[in-house]
Amino acid sequence: MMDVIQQLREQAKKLLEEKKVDLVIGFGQGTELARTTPVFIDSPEGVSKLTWGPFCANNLAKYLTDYKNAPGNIAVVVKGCDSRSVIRLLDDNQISRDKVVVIGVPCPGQLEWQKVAAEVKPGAVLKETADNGESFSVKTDAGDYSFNKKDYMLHRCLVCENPNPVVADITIGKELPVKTYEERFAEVSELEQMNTEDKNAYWDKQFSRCLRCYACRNVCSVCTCQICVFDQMLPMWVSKRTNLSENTMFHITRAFHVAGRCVDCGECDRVCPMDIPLRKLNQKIHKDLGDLFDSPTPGSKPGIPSALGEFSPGDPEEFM
Amino acid sequence: MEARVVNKGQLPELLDKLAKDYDLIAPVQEETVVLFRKISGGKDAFLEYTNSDVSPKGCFLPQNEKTFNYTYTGDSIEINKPEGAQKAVLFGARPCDIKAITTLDPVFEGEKFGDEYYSSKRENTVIIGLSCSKVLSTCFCYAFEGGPCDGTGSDLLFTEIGDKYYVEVNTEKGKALADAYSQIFSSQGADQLAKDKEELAKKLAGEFVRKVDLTGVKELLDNNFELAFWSGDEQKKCIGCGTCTYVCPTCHCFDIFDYPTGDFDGARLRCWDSCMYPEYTLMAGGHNPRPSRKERVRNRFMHKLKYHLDRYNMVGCVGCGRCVRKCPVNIDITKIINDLKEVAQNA
Amino acid sequence: MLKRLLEYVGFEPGRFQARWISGSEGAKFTSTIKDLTEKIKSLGPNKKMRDDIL
Amino acid sequence: MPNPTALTPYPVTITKIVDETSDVKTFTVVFDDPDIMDNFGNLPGQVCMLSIFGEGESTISITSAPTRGKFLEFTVKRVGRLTNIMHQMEVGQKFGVRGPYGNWFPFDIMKGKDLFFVGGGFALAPIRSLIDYALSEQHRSEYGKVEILYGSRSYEDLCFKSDLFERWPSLSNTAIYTTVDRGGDNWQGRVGHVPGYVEEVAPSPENKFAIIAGPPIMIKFALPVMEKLGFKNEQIITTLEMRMKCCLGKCGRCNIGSKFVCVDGPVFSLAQLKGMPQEY
Repeated sequence: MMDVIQQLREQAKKLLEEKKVDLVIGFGQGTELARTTPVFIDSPEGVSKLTWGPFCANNLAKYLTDYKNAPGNIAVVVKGCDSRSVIRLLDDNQISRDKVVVIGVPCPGQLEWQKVAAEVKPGAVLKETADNGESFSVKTDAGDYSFNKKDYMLHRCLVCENPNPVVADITIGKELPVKTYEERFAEVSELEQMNTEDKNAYWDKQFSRCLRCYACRNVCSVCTCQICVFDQMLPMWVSKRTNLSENTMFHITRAFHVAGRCVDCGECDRVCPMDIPLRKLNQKIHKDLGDLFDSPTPGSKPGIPSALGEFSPGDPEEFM
Repeated sequence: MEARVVNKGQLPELLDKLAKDYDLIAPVQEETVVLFRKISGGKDAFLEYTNSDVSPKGCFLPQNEKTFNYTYTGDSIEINKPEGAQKAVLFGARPCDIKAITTLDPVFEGEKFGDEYYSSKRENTVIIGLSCSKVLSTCFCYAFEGGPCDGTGSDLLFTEIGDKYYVEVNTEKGKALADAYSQIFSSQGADQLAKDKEELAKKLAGEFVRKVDLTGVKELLDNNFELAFWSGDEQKKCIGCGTCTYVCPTCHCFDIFDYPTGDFDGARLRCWDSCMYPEYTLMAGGHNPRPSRKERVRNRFMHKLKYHLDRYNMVGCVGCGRCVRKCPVNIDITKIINDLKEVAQNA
Repeated sequence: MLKRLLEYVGFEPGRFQARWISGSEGAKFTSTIKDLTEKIKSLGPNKKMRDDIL
Repeated sequence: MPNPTALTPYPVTITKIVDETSDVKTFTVVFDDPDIMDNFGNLPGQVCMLSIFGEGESTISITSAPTRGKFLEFTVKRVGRLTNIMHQMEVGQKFGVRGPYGNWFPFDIMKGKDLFFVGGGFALAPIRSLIDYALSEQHRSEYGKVEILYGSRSYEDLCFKSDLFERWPSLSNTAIYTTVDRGGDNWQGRVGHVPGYVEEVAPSPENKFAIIAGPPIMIKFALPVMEKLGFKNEQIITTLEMRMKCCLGKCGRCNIGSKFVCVDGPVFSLAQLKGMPQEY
């Protein structure tokens, strides 16, 4: 992946030098070997901070709305899944197209950092990573490691639809074939099969752990409300209590509020400190959107209408 | 200092007994997450963890707490306070988390402004610590004079050595508990185990990989509120969630609000709150003294590294590393400390 | 969609119902409400989203 | 005895309500428990937590001086949910009060000095407790001349009209200066902003304390005037407000740097404020 990093830095440098953008948002090495952190680069000298590899899980399109009213243009580094967010934000008129330079990087999958950290010697320093098809090799100053994708990747990457960005002004690296490891809605179908009582027990157990830190909401690239319903004091729709009913209310509302706009980037699921399988809620909605409205994943193509934001006489009418 | 020995094989029995005589709170595993819950016996406890996902501070400052029930018609007021805390044992908390409780004590048990809800739980709870057997890459308790086998704040401290636990008796409260279960707490072989524990502590102390040095940081912050550093990447990448504050063992901010259950009845509740939320400091008139992420991020780290020190002469961080692990965007307090130190050196 | 999501997180089917009734459809309104209350009664007390204080 | 550290409020009964302006009312209340009333021990400048059960609590400064009798006065502006409900309450109704919290005006070190009060709009309320304390029979001799310069948007927006135009001027060695931003048919007095009036009145800083409270914009322009007149930072005292939940220095939100406004404030001298972060 060294060549990708090299090209990424060159392109970013060029954009900044030619004043085509004022800011480049990309991935930089984090404070753990297997983590990256968002970096905000505003000068050509800063581009050496940019990196790329199997530890770039964050969806940086999230930050675009922070700069929608700032002067100047922004370049953002996106993976395939993140690029769906960019399309969604454009379609929702959250940002204007001429303000954003999309640097797309075809993505071979992202590893779960905790799983990698458990194997690598603590304190080791990352030297290089490489994609070997079914696995990633990770070279460190304390030895080399190999992580096969099936066991170490984030779950969302096992069912990835778009390894290649669906929108990009600059593409870095070679296009990659779509490769999935399991049926996309396998987990959802399994849950759907359960009876009401078991479903209830399953979700009660998950929601009861919720701390209501709102990481899932705040990390969401399509959560773009200026004042969230959960922060409103007048009236207070959901209180700060973290009991089962309030938590359930929060999670249903959160999931449904992004229905039809959620691009299935899986960030909510990744960031949950209590490991609540939030993506199973959003995926249920995706599955139903497909079944009922024949709707593709939001953001997977520019200009596709949001299934719940448009009316068509052919829509299913379960409640008439 | 006194010490005891407990056979590992007898631990389930001890926990069963404690669960019978006290409210027993211990680490449990739910799916992939380790958290503290009230348990009914030894079989529920999960002790093979390094650092729980949520700290046990909730034993003393629960995320949700009722301060009283009320009946209010406008013409009459009736207030009913809940009863004081039950006798409880907090078992299996890690040294960093117990140290964190000692940083909460001056906030809630200050001479001038005590807190009956906190104090009642604190007085009625025996804290049994459990030394770490591993150091994570995110751990840095050593930077705050803590350590994987440090007994600060605990009534009893268990350290696993082979098939035994070496038990340090740190307080009278701890001694009373050990004496009450004397058939399990023996004194035989304690001297040898004490040496083994020293060895273990020394070995673990060498396993920290994070370099954290607070030299000069406090002085820098004392003299500089406005630093270009606070406008940098750390606040830009912060997404403003409350994860760091909710998993933090020393964060103690809360909200108080009423929850009506009828036209005239309800309860006043105290729930955790987070300084990272915009609404936290928003005043009724619309003014917000900390309107953007920059001020909120600065406030959080200033609180940890300066304000808590100013007020209570204790750093508001114990190096548990939870926020480092859990932050969605890898904002890392150790990096902030080191960056600030660099700023101080270059100033 | 919402109905499916609610059933997915463990609400009994039928606990949540939505009907489109115009202001002029009085008869449809009464029959819908009658139908709804009967169904809800048959489901028994709601176990999910109980309003407990803590 | 009242327990100021408890989070449980004590019931009070409203004995009088005065409409100060269209959105400001002053509530006179008495604790239902006479023991609490007798031992409440509030000092000028302190605040209380007012409870409307079902809505929550709000931090409100005590407008009355303890020297005026066994009651408390709270002057409340209708700004949010809780204050809205308070404004609908009637004499005889009850709400909850806990406190008193925070520090107080340094009336001890002010002894023997002249006092110059500068108030803008609704913010005369928090300093009125000190005005009444200094003008009380028990303490009048301890202080020199008491001058009050007060302005608001219009005559209708002036709070404490009976104090301003009747009670305070009738007392010895006082001077009251009032001004409004916009005049009207019912106003024959001065028209203009507070800072300009301060410059005109030009109080000498000698042997004097200035106590200032008002909206941020008034403070911003009044402070340079005071400095120009020769007032030192230590001679200028003000009082702050912040969002508060516990008022006991625990809930975390009202800090300015290491200071919690609820326990270390709300009264600060300008000298203290200059040593604190500008985050309020």
